[in-house]
Amino acid sequence: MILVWILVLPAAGGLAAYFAAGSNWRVARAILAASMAAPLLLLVWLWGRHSGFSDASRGTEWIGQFTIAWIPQRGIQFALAMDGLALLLSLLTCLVGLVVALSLNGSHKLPGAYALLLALLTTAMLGVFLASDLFLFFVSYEVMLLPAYALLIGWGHGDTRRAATRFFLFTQAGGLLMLVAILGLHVAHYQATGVQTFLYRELSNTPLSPQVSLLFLTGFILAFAVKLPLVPFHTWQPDTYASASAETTILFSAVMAKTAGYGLLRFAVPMFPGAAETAAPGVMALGVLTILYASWLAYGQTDLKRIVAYSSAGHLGYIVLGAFAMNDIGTRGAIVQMVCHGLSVTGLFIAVDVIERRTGTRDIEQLGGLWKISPRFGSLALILALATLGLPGLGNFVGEFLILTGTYQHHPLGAAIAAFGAVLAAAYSLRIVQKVFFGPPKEVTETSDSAAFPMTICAVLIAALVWIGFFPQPLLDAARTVRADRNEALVASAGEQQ
Amino acid sequence: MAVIPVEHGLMLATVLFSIGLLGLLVRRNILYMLMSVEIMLNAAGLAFIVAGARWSQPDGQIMFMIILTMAAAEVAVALALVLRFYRQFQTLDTDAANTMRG
Amino acid sequence: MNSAQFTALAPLMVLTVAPIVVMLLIAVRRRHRVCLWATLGLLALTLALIVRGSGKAPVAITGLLLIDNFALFYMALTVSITIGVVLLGLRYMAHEESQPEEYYILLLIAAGGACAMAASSHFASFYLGLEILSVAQYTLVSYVRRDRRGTEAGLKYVILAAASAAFLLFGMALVYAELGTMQFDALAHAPAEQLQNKVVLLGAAMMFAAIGFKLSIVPFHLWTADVYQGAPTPVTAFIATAAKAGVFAVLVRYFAVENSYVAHSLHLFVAITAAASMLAGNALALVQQNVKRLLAYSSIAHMGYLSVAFLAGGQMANDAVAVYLAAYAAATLGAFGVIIAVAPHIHGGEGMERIEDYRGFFWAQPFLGTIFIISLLSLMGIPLTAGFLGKVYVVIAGAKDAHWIVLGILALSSVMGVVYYLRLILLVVSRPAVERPSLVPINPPLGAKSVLFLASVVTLLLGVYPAPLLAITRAINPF
Amino acid sequence: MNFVNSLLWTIPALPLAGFITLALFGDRIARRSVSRIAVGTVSLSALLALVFAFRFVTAPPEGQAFQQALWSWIHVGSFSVDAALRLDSLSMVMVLVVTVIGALIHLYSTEYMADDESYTRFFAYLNLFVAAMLTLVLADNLLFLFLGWEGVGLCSFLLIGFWYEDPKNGRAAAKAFLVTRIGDVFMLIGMLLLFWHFGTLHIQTLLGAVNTEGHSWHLTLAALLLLGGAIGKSGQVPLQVWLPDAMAGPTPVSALIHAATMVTAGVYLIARMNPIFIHAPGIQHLVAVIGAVTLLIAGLCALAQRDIKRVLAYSTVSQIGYMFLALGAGAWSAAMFHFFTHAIFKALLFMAAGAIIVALHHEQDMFKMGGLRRRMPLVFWTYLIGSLSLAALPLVTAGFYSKDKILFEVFTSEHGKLLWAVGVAGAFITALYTFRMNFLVFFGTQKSEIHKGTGLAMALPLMLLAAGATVVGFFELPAVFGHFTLFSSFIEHTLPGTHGDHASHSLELMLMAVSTAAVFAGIAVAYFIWGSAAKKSSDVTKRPLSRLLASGMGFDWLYERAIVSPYSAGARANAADAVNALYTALVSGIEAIAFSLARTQSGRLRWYMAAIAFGAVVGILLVVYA
Repeated sequence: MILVWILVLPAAGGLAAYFAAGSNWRVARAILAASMAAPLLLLVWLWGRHSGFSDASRGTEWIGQFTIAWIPQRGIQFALAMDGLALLLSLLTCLVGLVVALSLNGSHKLPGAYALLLALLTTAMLGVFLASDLFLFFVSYEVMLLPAYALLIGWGHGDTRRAATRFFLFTQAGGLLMLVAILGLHVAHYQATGVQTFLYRELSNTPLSPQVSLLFLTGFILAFAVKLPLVPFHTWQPDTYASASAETTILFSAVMAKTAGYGLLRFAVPMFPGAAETAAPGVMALGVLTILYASWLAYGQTDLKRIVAYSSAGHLGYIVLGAFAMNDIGTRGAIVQMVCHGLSVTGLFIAVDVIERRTGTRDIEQLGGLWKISPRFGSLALILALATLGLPGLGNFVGEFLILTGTYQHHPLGAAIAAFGAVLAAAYSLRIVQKVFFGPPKEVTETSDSAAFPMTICAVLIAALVWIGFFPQPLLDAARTVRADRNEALVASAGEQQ
Repeated sequence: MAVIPVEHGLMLATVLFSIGLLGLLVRRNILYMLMSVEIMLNAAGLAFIVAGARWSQPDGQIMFMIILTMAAAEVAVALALVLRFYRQFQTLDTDAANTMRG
Repeated sequence: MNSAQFTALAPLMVLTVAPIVVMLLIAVRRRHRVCLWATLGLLALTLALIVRGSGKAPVAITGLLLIDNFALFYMALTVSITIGVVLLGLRYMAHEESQPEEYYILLLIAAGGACAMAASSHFASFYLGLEILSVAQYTLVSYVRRDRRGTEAGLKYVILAAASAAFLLFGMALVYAELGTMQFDALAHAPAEQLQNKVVLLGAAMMFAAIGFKLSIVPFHLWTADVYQGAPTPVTAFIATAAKAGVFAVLVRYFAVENSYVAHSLHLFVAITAAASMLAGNALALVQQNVKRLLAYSSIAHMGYLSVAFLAGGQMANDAVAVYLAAYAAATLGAFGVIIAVAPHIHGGEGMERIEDYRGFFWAQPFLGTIFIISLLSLMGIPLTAGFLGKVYVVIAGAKDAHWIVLGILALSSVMGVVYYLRLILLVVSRPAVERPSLVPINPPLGAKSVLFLASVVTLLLGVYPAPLLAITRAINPF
Repeated sequence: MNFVNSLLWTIPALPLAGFITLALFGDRIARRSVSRIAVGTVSLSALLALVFAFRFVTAPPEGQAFQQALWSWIHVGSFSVDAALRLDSLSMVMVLVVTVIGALIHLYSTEYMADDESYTRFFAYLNLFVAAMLTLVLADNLLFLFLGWEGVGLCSFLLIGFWYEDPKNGRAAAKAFLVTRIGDVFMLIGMLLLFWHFGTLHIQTLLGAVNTEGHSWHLTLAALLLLGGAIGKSGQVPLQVWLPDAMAGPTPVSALIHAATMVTAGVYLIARMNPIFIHAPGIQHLVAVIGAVTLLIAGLCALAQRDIKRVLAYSTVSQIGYMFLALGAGAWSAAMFHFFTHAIFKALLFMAAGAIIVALHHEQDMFKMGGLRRRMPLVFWTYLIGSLSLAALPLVTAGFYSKDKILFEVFTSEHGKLLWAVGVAGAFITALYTFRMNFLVFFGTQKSEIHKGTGLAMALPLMLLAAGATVVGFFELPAVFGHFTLFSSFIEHTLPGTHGDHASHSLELMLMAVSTAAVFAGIAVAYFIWGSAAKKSSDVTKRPLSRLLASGMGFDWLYERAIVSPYSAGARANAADAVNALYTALVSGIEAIAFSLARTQSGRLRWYMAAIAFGAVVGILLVVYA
């Protein structure tokens, strides 16, 4: 039941904020923030209460489950379940939701509706992370689109229509293919066992021919490749991020993109282990291509948001590697990477927003010398840039390193090429630092060192990243999927047979 | 009375049907098109009678009568529309009736 | 005729008498309101009798009609849609035509035809139902006398429909010539050895072509847009929904039989036309600027999706078609209902036909705008709307026999669909640049409002909690 | 006693604490306290290091190493890495150099940077650097080492770009970071390889496994990859290009990071992982060749520089080349000894140069200096001592003993003759550019005004290091001079011994004579060219060869053309992303199809009928014949 509360609270808070916003904006924001903080605390409590993480002998288990019938005729259930992976990503969602809620200042048009949509998006994303019924998962995954689209259209700037429509289309195209795969799996399971169900634990035991299995896997992968995004399905992303409002961009990049990584780790790879092994070289090649190509594109941009957008794509390319590394190290590395990227990209977009608000531009060619004006802000942004380029001591390194380690086991060449992404990431990260913060100060509209609140948030995020960088073990212990162990066992036995 | 083989009857019906269809495709005058449709319908009716004869059932002939009735109803509506069409378009050429397209 | 048969047949009988009643009422005194209420009352009575009749089903009435829960479901669907169309269109028809009363007669006749078709088990009853429906439709399409486009549409429709009827009849004759019976059952279960000389298959193919015409499946679809555009909008709504339901009832019952050799032979044809419909329908809608034509093309695509369901056969086809049709009907009624509602008030009655007219619609008409958006989302197939459920069922049906290519086309063509629905939604919610005629506040009559509201509620309910409807689809399974 | 051992963690933690304090509360602390915190923490570390060194000698720890596990870092399945420290004799040398020279440079900086507005920031970075460097040398596993490795890279970046308002500095900083990062990636891949092959990243376990396994292609590859990391960090050919540009940072930084400590991390890495290289003889030989090539190229480049710091930078590259040469020849302790002496005299040279630069108001062009011998006697003498040590003047300088040890052991190693010849040529060039620099700066006529004298905080380190540059040479005397091996016997607790010990004394003397001759020849030639006042002003940079040398042998030019320009120009040209074209084409294709389909909706009845007939025919064919 507690999972239902976690799922529903943000939406309920959003609704309350919508009605409160008419009379008093501050109250509305407080409600919204509370509705994000409450599930956050619940999750932390769950984490703390669950002792199974640090005890390796106990294996992995569900922290919580909730099931009621939804559409019994097809065995569809409103089934929620949480393991370490879901816990961490839910935690990230609520945290980012809280950050977003706190950073609202009521200056947007229709602030109530804005808050409501942000909350609905949060709830939909939580639905994705908590669903253990594939139908429910898909519904959440697709329903995410609606508030996301509305946020883009209603509160974006620039050519929102084009960007939003592209975003919608790409995601729909992938989503529908995944729908076909999910339903196909459902039917195949029914035909094999006579049981109608969408519970993925059941479905993952469906006997499938290799071809069909590969076909279904392709459906899943395409959906996630769009959302993540992987090259060449990435073209929607920079435009979308660039035209979205700051809060929307944060939710998109920090959490929504993770739904794809989550899907890969939770569904795609564990449900079709054999096919995943077949597909791994191709998918990983795309992952590597994404890492390199997106980083290269990031280097050529002048809009800060687009740089961060491409950088985000580049870093999420690692997640594909981790997921398809088919070993525990890679999987857990991918989870850590998702969490850390979520934190660092949140910070980066906050920083970009601060820069834009204070100088009126995001064009790095017009910026310069911000360090002089605000050394504190410069330091924070610098650390975030360092996190992006994967400096040891910050959480992102732990994730990327583990992913590369995991990948190396079966795909040494892929890991080696992907590792050079670190050089390219350094190239664009340092370019930002150099162009924006170094150099002689240029004219800016406002020069006071006053962005205290966003800077505090950044500082907290950085503290978390540093903590993870040096003491990642609690996170690593929690970063396990119930499936991951089984998967490793499978791969191991496959290896023995050869 | 020599029995007409079913195949022959059906063949004739098919030929008639094709003639009707061809008329529909090549004629532009709405009246001729209506006539072509009638030929097609009657070809179907003929086929029914032949089929009924094969099985020595009255069903084929009943179908023919139903067809006749419905065709009459159809033609009644169609002719009314033809009249209105002529009033509004000043022609019976169906190719003129292409104000809606795309 | 025993009492069970009577109870089962009662709805059809009421529906048959209804046009005569209304005709007589008009003869007594030409009053729009009286006709309206009489029509509604009779339709409501029919609906009640359908519900009552479900207790007695299944009942076969001679060899011609089989009234079972399956037939009753499609009859109920048709009658409900007709009620909706009546309520939505009353102001429109009164505005368009000085003598709108006969419109109700024709609607009742058409509904009766569709219902008869749904219950038919014999070629004759099917043909009769189809023709009754069609003849009423020709007239309905060109009901507005001064409208040139109505005439043009009606004329095209009459010629093409008659020609397609000829195809149907000829096909039936061939089947009859070979099988010696005109029961659909015999065709559906014809054993393979009876099909050696292929005449039955030839007949079945011709019948299917004619049915394809009715359903506007590619390449028999060309009339659709012209008729949708030319007809009075309430009639368009009727043609788009109720007229399809009866045809689908027969299709599902007799052509979606599992292990049927005839159905099996049709599969490739169905698959190809389905794929063509999905692709062409969506592509055509993509570049369309007229709302009615756009919805016409989108309906072609939807019929393509439905044909996929059909490929599965058996219970899956039954479930999928029932769910999809219900969802599609609710959404289509909602969308057309909005177009109907604004028509009498805009552009001196011409209505808003260009999609550009809908810019900022939501902000001027929040109620209608919301309905419109919900309907479009459902047509798009977004989760938590009925359209999504329909799509899920269709895909499940398609997956049953592993029609992956068709399903792939379905998924990708749906994306094309998203483009134009989304474009329309975007226009609806965007802020208008200048004052426009569409921005005058419109207050549709209560009846229309409640129909629209109901359509949206059904759309959302089916999306969120469809279990009750699904229980019904299980109950009506004819197999 | 165990209590002292358990204080090992404070050696890196103290400077780190200093960094954290300065970073978080820097703007609320007075300047005096800033320098106290910064200098104090590093000095304390140095003190502790000395205590440990003392204990190392008097009460050698078990296994010849102090160990301390700090916390469990990353444990995932079979992958397991802890944050743990290990102090053996090799680390000890490094720690001493880092902390002691670090402390001196901190002290020096309090005066050098006194007028800078970002005083606090400077010391924060400097403290962070010391902490990271200590982590690097103390880490007991490769990943923890890598943390320090990247940490020092970061500090190097921050300090090179310290005066960020000049975009040139920022570019130099980024260049340094990126070029070294290329090496780092190789090292990272090497770590992955080692982990999957040996199942651990713990250095001692790993090296034990290496020795058991012996020769294999895995090891060869691993050695190559680690070498990649080392040449990046240590500025060896072909990744040497960043180091001369790194002189954009403040001079104390050049002294500490880009001369004494960080750049020798590559040497440390190779020495630390020596069994891998020993079992990969081909790669070890490659190390020697790279060292030889580097020392020659960098020495030549140093000849043509005008900027005093760039001369010293090239000289650093060249001297590290000697260390690589030694490593490659298996002269492990010689390499470390040269590192040791080089750290001292190069830090001295840089700091003395810094004193000149400050005095001349940030003038770095040697051709605008001159005659400073009289005006700045202290600087002159200390600089001269450093220069002599660099040029390896026999008997009295530390540089002589270390360089001579390298040359001797290279000569006696396998295939060492040619490498030795290169080394001797390098010695000649070293003497040449060193005295070119001396003559230009200190002799001749004075060309610039002196703005500021040298204070105590700067003078004290100079004097201490000058003393060191002479004395430390006696820690290790060659066999002919009494065979005193304090340094090598200390370091050989960790590193393998040398092979040249049993060579004949006459050979040793002869070799020494040859290199001595080279040094004197170099000094003499320098005097003839730049010693006389008349020729001093002649600018040689106009000649093509000089231009080539001045530009660093065209490496920058090549990389710019071959890599940097294509990459960045390509990125700019592709800013709109070519993949978009794919989708644009798709969309226009679909639209074209849609429009042609729309044309079929001609509105003509006959055409519609034809379509139906066509459909029916196709349908019939499909159903009946398919």
